[in-house]
Amino acid sequence: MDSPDLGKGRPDSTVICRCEEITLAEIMEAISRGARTLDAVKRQTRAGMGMCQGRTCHQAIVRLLAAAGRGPEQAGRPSIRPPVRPVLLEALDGGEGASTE
Amino acid sequence: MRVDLAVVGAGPAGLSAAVAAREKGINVIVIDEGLEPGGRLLSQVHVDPSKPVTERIWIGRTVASSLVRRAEKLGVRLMMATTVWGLFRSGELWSVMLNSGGPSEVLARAVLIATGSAEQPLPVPGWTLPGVITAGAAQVMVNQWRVRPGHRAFIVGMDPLAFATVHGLTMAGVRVLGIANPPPGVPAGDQGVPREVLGRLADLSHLAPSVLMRLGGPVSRSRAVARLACALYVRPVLRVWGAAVMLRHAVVEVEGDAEVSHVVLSPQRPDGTVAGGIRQRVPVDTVCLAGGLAPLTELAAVAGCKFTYLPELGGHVPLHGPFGQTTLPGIFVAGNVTGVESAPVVAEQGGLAGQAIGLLLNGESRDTVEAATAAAGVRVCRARDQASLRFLPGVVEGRRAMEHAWKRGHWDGVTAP
Amino acid sequence: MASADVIVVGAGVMGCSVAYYLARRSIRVLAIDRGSIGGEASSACDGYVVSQTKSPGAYLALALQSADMLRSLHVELDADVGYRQTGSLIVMRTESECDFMEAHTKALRLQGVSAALLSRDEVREEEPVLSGRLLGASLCPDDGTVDPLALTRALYVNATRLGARFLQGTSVTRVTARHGVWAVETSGGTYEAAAVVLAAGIGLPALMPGEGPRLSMNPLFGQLLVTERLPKVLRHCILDARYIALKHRRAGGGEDHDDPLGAGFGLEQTMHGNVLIGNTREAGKGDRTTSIRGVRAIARQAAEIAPFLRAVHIIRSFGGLRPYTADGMPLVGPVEGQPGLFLCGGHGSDGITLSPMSGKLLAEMLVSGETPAACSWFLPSRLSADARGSDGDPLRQGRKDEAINGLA
Amino acid sequence: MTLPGAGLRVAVHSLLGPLGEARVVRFTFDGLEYQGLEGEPIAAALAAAGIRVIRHSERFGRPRGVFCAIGHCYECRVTVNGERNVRSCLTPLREGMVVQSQEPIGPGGPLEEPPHEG
Repeated sequence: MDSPDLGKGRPDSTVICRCEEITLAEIMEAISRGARTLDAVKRQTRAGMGMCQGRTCHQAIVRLLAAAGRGPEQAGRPSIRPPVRPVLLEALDGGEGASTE
Repeated sequence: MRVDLAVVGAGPAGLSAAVAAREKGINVIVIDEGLEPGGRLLSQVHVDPSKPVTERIWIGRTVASSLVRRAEKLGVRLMMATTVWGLFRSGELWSVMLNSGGPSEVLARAVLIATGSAEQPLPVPGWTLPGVITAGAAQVMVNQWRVRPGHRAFIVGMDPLAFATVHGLTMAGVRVLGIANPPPGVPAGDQGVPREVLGRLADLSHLAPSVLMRLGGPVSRSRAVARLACALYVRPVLRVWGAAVMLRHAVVEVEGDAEVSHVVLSPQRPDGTVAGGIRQRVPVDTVCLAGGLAPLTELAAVAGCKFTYLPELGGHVPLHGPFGQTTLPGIFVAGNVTGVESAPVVAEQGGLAGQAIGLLLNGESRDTVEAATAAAGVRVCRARDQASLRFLPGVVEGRRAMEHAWKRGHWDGVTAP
Repeated sequence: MASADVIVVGAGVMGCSVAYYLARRSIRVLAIDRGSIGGEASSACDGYVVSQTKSPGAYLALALQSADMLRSLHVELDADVGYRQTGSLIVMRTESECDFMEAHTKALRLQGVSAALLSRDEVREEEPVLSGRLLGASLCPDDGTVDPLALTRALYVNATRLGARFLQGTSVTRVTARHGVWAVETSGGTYEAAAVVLAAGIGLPALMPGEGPRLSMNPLFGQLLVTERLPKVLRHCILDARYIALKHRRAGGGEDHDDPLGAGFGLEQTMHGNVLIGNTREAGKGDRTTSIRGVRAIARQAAEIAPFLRAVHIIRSFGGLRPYTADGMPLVGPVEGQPGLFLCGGHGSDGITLSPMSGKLLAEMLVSGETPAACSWFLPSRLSADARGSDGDPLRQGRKDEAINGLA
Repeated sequence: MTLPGAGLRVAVHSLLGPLGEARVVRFTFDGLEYQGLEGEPIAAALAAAGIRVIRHSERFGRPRGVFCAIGHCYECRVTVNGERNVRSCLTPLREGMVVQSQEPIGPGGPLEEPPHEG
């Protein structure tokens, strides 16, 4: 069961953002280049731009930012814009029953 | 469609709130994207041997069914399989935007956000392989879908949800080989540090008294003792429901081609670093990641609620007052969205918020509402004291800090439209 | 002690471009941004590189030159900036739009833009997913699209590769000249340089030092929707003639449209497969939160022009504040009477398209001390001339027309 | 009642009791026919049938399956009756459903038909 070439998986290539498949190395590069917030990391790497809009990965990125000296208080909250879940465009249009304004 | 109160989330908080608000005579709708009402209750089963015999087994679905029956009997409308994608102010009302085939929005005088929490990531190398699921997903699969995710499972991360998952999988006939720490390093936080883990096990000792009590009980009393115990503790001989509890090992990688085939374990030092020793490859077809929970606050954010950062409650949470009122008139929060706690506490919180919203919408004064909800407040605290599961060790301090933050912000005037 | 040869205030696409083209000339650059690289308008916009929305004149010439640069920029930046020569289609829904576009394309062709009108059937052939109800479209095969994030990032990375330094999360509070040296006071201390370039978008006027001309910048808020990734469904960038006609009419003093959102339709598929659907232009908005009215207005237009989008998932809305100057023309060049002070901003909705050429021209002007003829329409001094009230200036009348054209 | 699937269903459970009655329905996944229980999430029916690879990722083309099971992560998205990116964990199974895995796509690829004509 034991084997000497275990752990060959390089942690750097671990995917952090599962939707856009952004690796740890890519996020670390953005941070080393001065990205200090979730939004800055997102713009530099696309992490958090996919179908889940960062719901799954953002806490891991917050931890990486914190390790780089940025407290979660400043770094931790992504800008959230509607829709908070993917929605068909026809539902945005409001259809027949739309009554806002 | 126009209602008095729209509740987003049909979990223990949302359903309890809906019942309490409806009892005050107001018109309530509950919206949830799940296929049936109950939220996470539907997948929760706990055994607490420290409780009296009649209370030892706690089945979430039973709790959910009774809440749903009460809600339906009172005339609460339940709108399932419906996703809320936005929350916008619409004059004096709130537009709750829906993606269902039915109405595209609900106009409400008040909205209760009871969206619960989300599992946090544990990015182990290989965690994207099919067969790697979250601890919560494992419970949904075996307890709600009634489908085994595989035959041989390994759990990564040691927290209440992880041990509940060991139990749930075992009950469903899945062989759980072991439970170990996540890989050390930043993405997983301190969840991969054995001495931090050991300190937290105290909160779980009642769930598996025979083993964890012996270890976690005395150890929990001080951090220094925990550190010492961790240094002394070497051999992974503990078993919980047949699964090896590997306190000093980390899963450093998940292997597989098209799907999971092995986990790779490495021994750890007490500070979490991987010791040089021999690695083990354990053949498994299922890996469950227990990364902990954090409030799911997106809707409060898009509505425009102010937030405050309280790690004791799970991170950034909407600033809220004693009834769950937020910094926006008409928007309320209850349940895990305000801080992660177990279902019985959450249900009491929901009840309090629902009662308060009902009274406020009926035009009662703030003082009246405060007096009327005093008993509910006591019930919340009692539920917290008696909780079998405590997800966040500092939750009481966190709640207190929120009270202060609310008062400091002078938000007391905010109630309902 | 000098901190750098040149300090660039603002690290959006414009600041990054200026920094890159200065660094390429071996100038020591320090770029300072209150937020992060491309954190404002540069990351909240579409990526159209479209000439046929503009009217003939200096502005169009600048856009064409910049588009030419974008075609080959990936080589020198060693990065895929997402430039794709997709061609653009401006779709027409009414007879009056057709009339307008007929005249408009004729004028464009005189300046070398190969815009041609297509019949209804030809539109369906060129872009099968568009509604059959469109009356026609004008096609410009030379147009395209670029990825704003990738472009900003590539300019930034290459600037740093050539030695430029960037300070993020640092607010500039004051810019002053002291004994021939420029001092830039920031939240993180004071930095000095021989020259300063203000490239701070809507924040530019507040940074103008001393008694110089008062600038005004009128931000217009633009909201967009982004879809899930799709297989390649769109061949072109699609824009809406009604909106273009409206802009030109409004700039010429015509009646305001009844739509306060200024919603004009635009559609493009990015290099990642997402479709961007835009775009509102709302005045008087202070923050970047998107609104249900804006989102709905865009969705409605999209469903009408490209019906397949009804059944596509929208994953996010977003928006940015576009910096518009009083006359609609960008500010690229030295500030009169303030030696060593330069401006690069006010590009409205065309900042991404115009960034390579604007940065390059500014670097040329800064290094040579001369203002190329191509830049004369964009010099900040035109606003000083306004302040002095030189009404009789024939150039000024010409520029007014240019400015009108510039709004496209 | 014989339960559809590959022997992974938890028919009896010492705490939760027996599985409730549900109609067995047929559906296809990538052209092959399977059976599931009406109204259960598509993801449940796929899991019960032993199907774990639900799609391949866009950037690296790697296999993906169910991850969170409650609609948060969008990993289990599939094409259902022609609609792309539907969460299989929150979509109830119906008789005759056509479910397809999603393969990497990109605008660099061949021009395809639009997903839907509205």
